Amino acid sequence: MNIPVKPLSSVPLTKADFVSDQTVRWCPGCGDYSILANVQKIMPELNIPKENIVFVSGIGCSSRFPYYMDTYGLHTLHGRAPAFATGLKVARPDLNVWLVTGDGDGLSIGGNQLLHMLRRNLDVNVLLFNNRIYGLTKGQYSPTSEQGKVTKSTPFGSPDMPLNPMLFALSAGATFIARTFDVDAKGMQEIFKEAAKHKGTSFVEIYQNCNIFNDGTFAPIYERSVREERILRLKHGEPFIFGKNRNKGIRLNGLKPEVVELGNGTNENDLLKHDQYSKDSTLANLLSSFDFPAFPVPMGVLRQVRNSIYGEIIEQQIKTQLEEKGEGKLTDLLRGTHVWTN
Amino acid sequence: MNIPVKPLSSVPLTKADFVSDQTVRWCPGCGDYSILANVQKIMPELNIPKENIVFVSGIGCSSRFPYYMDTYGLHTLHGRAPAFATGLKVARPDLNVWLVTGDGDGLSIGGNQLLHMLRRNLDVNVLLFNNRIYGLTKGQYSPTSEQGKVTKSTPFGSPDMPLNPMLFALSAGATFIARTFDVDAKGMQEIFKEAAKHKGTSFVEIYQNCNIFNDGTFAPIYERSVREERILRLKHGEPFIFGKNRNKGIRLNGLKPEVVELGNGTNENDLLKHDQYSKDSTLANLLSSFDFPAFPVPMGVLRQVRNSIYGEIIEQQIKTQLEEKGEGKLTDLLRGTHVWTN
Amino acid sequence: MSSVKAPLQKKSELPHGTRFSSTSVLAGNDVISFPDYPAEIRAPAGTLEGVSSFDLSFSSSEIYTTADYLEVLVAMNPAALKANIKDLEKGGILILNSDSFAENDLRKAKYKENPLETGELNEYRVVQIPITKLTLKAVEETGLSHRDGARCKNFFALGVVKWLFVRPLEQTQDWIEEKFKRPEIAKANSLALQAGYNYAITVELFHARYHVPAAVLPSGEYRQITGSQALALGCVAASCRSGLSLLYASYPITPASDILHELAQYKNFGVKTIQAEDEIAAISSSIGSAFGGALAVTGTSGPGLDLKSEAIGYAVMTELPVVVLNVQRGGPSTGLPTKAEQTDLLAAMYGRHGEAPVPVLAASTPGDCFYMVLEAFRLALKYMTPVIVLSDGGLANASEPWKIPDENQLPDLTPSFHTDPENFSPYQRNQQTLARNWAIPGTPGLEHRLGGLEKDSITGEISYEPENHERMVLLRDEKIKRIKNDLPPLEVIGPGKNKLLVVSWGSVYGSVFSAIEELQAERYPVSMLHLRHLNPFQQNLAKILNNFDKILVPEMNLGQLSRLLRAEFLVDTISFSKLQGRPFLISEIRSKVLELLGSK
Amino acid sequence: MSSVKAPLQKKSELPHGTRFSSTSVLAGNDVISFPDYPAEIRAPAGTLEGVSSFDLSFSSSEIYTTADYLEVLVAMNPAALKANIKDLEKGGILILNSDSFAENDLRKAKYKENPLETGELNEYRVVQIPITKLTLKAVEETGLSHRDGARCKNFFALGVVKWLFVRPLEQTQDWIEEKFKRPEIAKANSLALQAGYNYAITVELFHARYHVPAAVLPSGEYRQITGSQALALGCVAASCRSGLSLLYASYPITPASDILHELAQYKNFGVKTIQAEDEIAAISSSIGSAFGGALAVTGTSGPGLDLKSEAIGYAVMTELPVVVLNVQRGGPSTGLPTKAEQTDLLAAMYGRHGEAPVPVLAASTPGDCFYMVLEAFRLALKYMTPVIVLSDGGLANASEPWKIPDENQLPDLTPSFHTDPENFSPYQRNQQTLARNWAIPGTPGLEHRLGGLEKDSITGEISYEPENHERMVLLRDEKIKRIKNDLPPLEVIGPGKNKLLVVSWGSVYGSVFSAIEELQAERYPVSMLHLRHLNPFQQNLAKILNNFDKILVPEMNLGQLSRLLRAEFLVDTISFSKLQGRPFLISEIRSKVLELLGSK
Ligand SMILES: Cc1ncc(C[n+]2csc(CCOP(=O)(O)OP(=O)(O)O)c2C)c(N)n1
Ligand SMILES: Cc1ncc(C[n+]2csc(CCOP(=O)(O)OP(=O)(O)O)c2C)c(N)n1
Ligand code: SF4
Ligand code: SF4
Ligand SMILES: [Mg+2]
Ligand SMILES: [Mg+2]
Repeated sequence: MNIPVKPLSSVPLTKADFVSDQTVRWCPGCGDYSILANVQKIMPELNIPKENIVFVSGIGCSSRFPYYMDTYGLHTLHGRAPAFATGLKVARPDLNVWLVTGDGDGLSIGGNQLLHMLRRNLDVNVLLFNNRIYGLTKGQYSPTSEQGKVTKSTPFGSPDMPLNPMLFALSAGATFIARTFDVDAKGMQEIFKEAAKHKGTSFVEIYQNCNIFNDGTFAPIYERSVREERILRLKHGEPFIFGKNRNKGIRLNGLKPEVVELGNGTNENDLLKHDQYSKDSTLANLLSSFDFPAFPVPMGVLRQVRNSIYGEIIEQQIKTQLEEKGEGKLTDLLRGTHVWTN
Repeated sequence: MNIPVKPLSSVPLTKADFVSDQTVRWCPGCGDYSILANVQKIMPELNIPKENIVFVSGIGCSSRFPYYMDTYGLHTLHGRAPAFATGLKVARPDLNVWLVTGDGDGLSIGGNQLLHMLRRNLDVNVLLFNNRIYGLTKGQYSPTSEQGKVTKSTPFGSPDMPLNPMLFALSAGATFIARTFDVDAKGMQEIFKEAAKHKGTSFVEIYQNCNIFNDGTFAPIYERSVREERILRLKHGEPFIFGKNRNKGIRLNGLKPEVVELGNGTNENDLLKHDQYSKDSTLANLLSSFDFPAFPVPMGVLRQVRNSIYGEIIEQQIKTQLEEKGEGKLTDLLRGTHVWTN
Repeated sequence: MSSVKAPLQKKSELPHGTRFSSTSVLAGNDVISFPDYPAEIRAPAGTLEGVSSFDLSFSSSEIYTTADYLEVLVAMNPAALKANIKDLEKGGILILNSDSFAENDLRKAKYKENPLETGELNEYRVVQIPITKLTLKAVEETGLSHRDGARCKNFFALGVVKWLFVRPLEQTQDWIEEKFKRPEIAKANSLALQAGYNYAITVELFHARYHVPAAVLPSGEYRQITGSQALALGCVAASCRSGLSLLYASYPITPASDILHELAQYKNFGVKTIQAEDEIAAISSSIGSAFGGALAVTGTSGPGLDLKSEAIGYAVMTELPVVVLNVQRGGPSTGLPTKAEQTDLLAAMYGRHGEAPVPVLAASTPGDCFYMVLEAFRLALKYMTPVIVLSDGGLANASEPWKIPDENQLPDLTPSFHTDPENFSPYQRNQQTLARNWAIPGTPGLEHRLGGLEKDSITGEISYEPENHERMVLLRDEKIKRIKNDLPPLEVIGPGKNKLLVVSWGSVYGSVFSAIEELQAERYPVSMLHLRHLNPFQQNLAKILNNFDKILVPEMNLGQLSRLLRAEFLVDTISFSKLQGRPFLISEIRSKVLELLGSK
Repeated sequence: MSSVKAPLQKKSELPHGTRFSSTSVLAGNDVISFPDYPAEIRAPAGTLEGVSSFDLSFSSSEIYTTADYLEVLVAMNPAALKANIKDLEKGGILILNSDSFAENDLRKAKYKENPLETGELNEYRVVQIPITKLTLKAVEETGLSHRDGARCKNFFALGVVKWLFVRPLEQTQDWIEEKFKRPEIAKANSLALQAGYNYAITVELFHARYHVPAAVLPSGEYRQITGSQALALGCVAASCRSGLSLLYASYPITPASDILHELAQYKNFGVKTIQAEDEIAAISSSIGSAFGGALAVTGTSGPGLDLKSEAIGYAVMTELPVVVLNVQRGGPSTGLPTKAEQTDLLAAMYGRHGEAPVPVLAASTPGDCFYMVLEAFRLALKYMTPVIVLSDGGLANASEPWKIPDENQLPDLTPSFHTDPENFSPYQRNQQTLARNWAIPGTPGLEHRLGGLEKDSITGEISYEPENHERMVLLRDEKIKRIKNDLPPLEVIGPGKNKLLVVSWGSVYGSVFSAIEELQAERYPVSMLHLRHLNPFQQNLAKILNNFDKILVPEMNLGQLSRLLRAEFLVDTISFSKLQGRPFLISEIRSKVLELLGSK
């Protein structure tokens, strides 16, 4: 293939290089703005020429994201971004591919595509904007909405249990799962950079406020006044401690995690420690199931492991076959094994 | 609705009552036969008039199942049986609905439908025939095939990691998950009966041998000579012991499970115990991740909990609304709130 | 003709009314606007006396007067609402600033109860937007005070309205820059304007609204109804008239979501709604419920119709009654989600592999949606077949005065479930309709299995037999064709033999009818024929077409009905296309007709 | 004419050959069978000398001789294979008992290497079945000894063959009961027969095979090729000729899966294959790869085409080159997965919401599949559009002698990626083809975003502007129409002006051509026209149609091409349908033609 290649630009890129000329059309106050800003912010640090970056998305407010990035972009079909990204990345392993999706796009109609992309461990970075609602279609409940939620489509409360995106990803064998939230610029930037570095699918859930149809859905968790009591910031190797005064921790009682006050005979050594790189998924499972109000909500990288990568295996098979058989000759292929003359 | 209702037949039904007049067309030796026989076997014990039973399936060898049951049946579209079942069960809560699917039907094309049915906890019984291959289409790899599997569509080995059906179900919030295998008549019968009794989605994975395209895939696990060393039979409240001589057990080391020999200072009390009804899903998660050869493969009910049920909530909302507003009157509805005369 | 009224609180806020007028002028429309100030100029904002407003009417054809009723009302607070709601036509769009409906706002406007909760606004298309909040957010970067920032909210509203009437922002932006001396105020107003416009785009608000010509209405009781409401009511009515409980399964999509929203409220009619995980699941659930004996219906728009195509074929094969509502929007692909189009006709006809014929109906006005749904259920139940009903984003959101039907005059749709086990086969057919037996689970002795594989024409068991397959393909085809015999003859509007016939379907009805009425009054030799049944066509269609020299088919597509008529009747139809997401203008139809008549 | 050869090991096993003949007779076919015993009757089973066989030819028309080559060979072991393979025509079906290819079986038959692994059987359609194992399983319940049980395996094979040629089992079962005195043996044979038959059904083996008339072949080098192979080779050839690496994404479905199986082997051509999780994902991945600059193709059959419809519309909107191979099978719904039909033409044309025109091509013979794929890629790349290629289950599995093309004579498909950032817009178009610019990621300065929303006709940015939408709908339509200018004129077979024209498309070609050849030789006033381009039609089609009194369109559907011709050209085509999952017989075409000529 004749892909024009340019050497890595000598002039370092800046955030402004990643701002496209399109008017950003989200509602004022939408959490999407800050996610966009922080993605644009970290882009230059990846040191990748912007022509080698592609943002792929589905349909939803969140999925308008690619238009606002001055990179290549593909705004695809509702729910199908993972499949588009799969074709793109398999065809073009040289590209740096990001995937933006919503709780409806990625977990309702697109559940199957996301599941299988995760299972394949395609080397892309997924940003799932979770606002627990359908924004673009004006406020129906989504797979992450709380049970009993009153929305346009469920005037008497939604009847189904929410999906947990972290558990979902984990069960598909995801090799990188992380969570962050739209008002935590620093947290987002760190995680986005970690995600970008990870080889294989990096799956990042971002709590995002939709101030029009689901305003404040995460406020009880991340509002400034309560935040430190209700979120658990993950750091590899460190014990699970939280609280403004770092006075609470999480301990294991048999297989059951429990929140404990520190002091009074309980100290750091009694607590569970974060092991981001554990091959075993039990800890990540535990962490994923922590939810408000029983537990603080984990923010950061829940799990990161190395596993084989879909596209790489395909490349490897081609390499092996080329070595074994030599480059295919069309004429030979057309002739096949048995030729006669008429 | 005018549903003709017949009182529960006074003559008890027998297995033969559930055998339809259709020629069974699976390959001789296919594991599907014994699953069919055992389903037919336990049916009379459910004490449900057979006209109130419906088998719904997708497409695949396994999905031919309904034709062989002398009940109502719906052989639907590839992957979509859960959605068909959802409509049926919501419309007709009085029916006893079974769903038969395969590893391709349920986990490849139908992954999204299955996921959301599980999340809703629809009150149906799912039998997933896992033969780790596409049978009907003659031998391509499936989402449960081992990585590297050589099949018609992957002559150089399949590139993706297999899905674990138990983990998949669990992450969707499944309230009943169990595993059994096609040559264990007794085990199957027990589980099928348990599944039938459970309120909410009962999800049963059945290891099934496809002797044509994937012969012996489970033999290393359940072949008679090795079986007791390689499977772990689950019983609520009992410690995890296995082995022909019941000399091996599973113990927890921190969060890491490990296989230990009993005796030599290790005894039953050191072992993990099965808690089928644990609200907490950590144990079920651990069990789900046990796989050959590192661990014995759990057979039996991994988890069973009670949760709200999709159809029941809908019925309840209708009841509440009827109580609040009285039965709707069409004339009033047609008139709306503002009427004028011309 | 469209008209907008945006009540203002302060005189200083007038400009945006004027602005809108002038952009309309720039867009080539005649505009009349009647600013209308409160007597007391400085009444406290939010009180009834403090309400000012401006009227704005515009139309692409000549305007003789401002509209009697408003089609759009923007009410910034309860007081504005109270003062102006009487002028809003039933079914009109009511844009409310939801930030100003707190208790003390209501008190100031002397509302005892919150009008948003009493149901008194049910007959309008209420669009609640937290305008203040959004405006403040939008202007945040300018560093304006809260008070100054909030002042920009009328420009936010104007932005929404601009989008609604497809008006560009540029001129207003220029005007703002000129007008406001303080650059941060200019900036803020401009940001607010843009934010309102963006908001409307982002959350898929609706574009152009449709005005159905108010013919002389027969006497009787009337209400206002939108197409979405009519579709929903039609479903409930069919449930009542069939004795079957309704199951509506759908996945949200503009402009079909409102049907789900409506039906979800009618729980006390036993209506069950399922918000499915996707469109495939939605129709699959519907078919599953039909197998169980429910009144099954699913609704969607273009992209969703594509996704449902495999399952529609399955319903054809299993011969189960299920109604598919398709509210057409601008295509192809994601296209123009908020605009109307008639481009899904051929997809409805042929959008499935294999020979899979399905009856196709189309509604012509908002109120007609009600009757088309009833007709769809009648056919589905009587012929045991899926039926597709086409509406469009225009009809869905438009409203018209609707003569309230007498419940008892509606067709009796009671189905007869098969219950007799004697010689039962699920594929035995009614000799007249060719409908197969419908036996539902729960019926003793009738246990049977259905599926998508070909079936023996007698036993219904799987059959791979070649001749049987051919027999079944022909049977399924014939069954749908026979529906012809069950339809009333078409009636030509105007002389049955004439120089020109204009054939219309769907929402094109409105403008075509108006144009033809005018032209006939002026004694032009033109007649009109409107089709609500698109498959099969009514029996006398062939004969009618033969009686005209020319046949004009105006469609909001590239000639899809035209193509069907040509193939079926070998008539040289003249296709007349408009694909701008908005209906034909009466004048467009008129000139085309005159052109064809003149060129004779 | 079809012929079967099932080599036998023992004289006692002859009966099933005879049986097959007689069921064929009962089915109304003329049958000749030539039992052919080995010289040495008791040669050890499995050795070359121990092979006996019977030949069986049958045909639904008159038979003048047994076929020179076998179309089906059942080889129970390597010896049988070795002795008979020479008689199997290239591309014929070779059914092997895979249980008997162990090392010592091979040794007995004097095979040095396992023929299943050397590639020497590549040119046959090899169907490996563990016949012994399956037979033993099937007869298990009779309690027969292993030895006696294994003897029933020929009946298993007969069961498979019966299904392959759509023959009923009853007579053979009756015969078995009469013939075998020991009831458990009778039972076992009957069980084995049924099991073989079931096996063929269950694993979606193929039904009737297609015989392409062997015209006088021009001189040159030939090989045997099936439709599936030709589709796969066409893809690889297009990759070589375009310099783009091929990405084939597909979800398995009968009868399209073989394309995936073929292509998965060509890794050393840089071919990448993705077995997707479903059809939606498959086409989405293809389009994604096209955005990346790969040669994108996806393949499926009817139900999968339905599922791909939304994404095809997306490719129309984004104007990305992607080829969709649709191997038609019996529909509607799951239908008859192993049978051939031409019922997806209208779905290919119209099976998407919105105005979403797509070029549609159809292959006429197995070898033609190769050229149609190349043509599809040519159009896709040149016009930046998705293209649908129709094949069917018959072509996929049929094989014919194929003149090996000279690689260098194949069209040069090298695309020109846009690389110049000066004034770049992704929706700038080539003024002649109307193709838009193709700029792929990795190209500096051309960063841009594509999507399914309507786009500004110049900048390619999202546009909700009404007039722009209309402009774009017309542009997309015109682009596909212009392909006409790029196609060679159609050539009539026979006089260009005549009483009757038979118009064919797809696999109907074979029988129509044979019939017309015969009829023309007998000097009947009939001509033939075969269409490989179904959208757009070739330019001179209108003119050709006008030159005939009558136009007959034989199709394996209810008249889909016929409908297109009527709508486009207003000609009163006569549709001739056959929907039995098997091709027209020459005699059927012949009599229809004679009927039409006679009735003049
Ligand atoms: C096939 C199809 N079905 C439905 C829709 C309508 N639709 C667009 S976005 C959306 C949901 C968006 O929710 P989410 O993914 O959570 O994104 P958000 O707007 O909340 O960011 C829906 C249902 C569509 N565009 N296409
Ligand atoms: C839409 C659609 N795509 C593909 C197919 C082809 N197909 C039928 S069954 C099947 C896979 C079956 O595998 P599995 O579910 O594991 O069932 P098994 O045959 O192994 O029991 C496939 C791909 C189909 N029938 N429909
Ligand atoms: S609707 Fe919600 S998610 Fe969408 S742009 Fe507005 S605030 Fe953001
Ligand atoms: S192909 Fe495999 S799964 Fe299917 S019937 Fe045969 S043995 Fe069973
Ligand atoms: Mg959302
Ligand atoms: Mg399987």
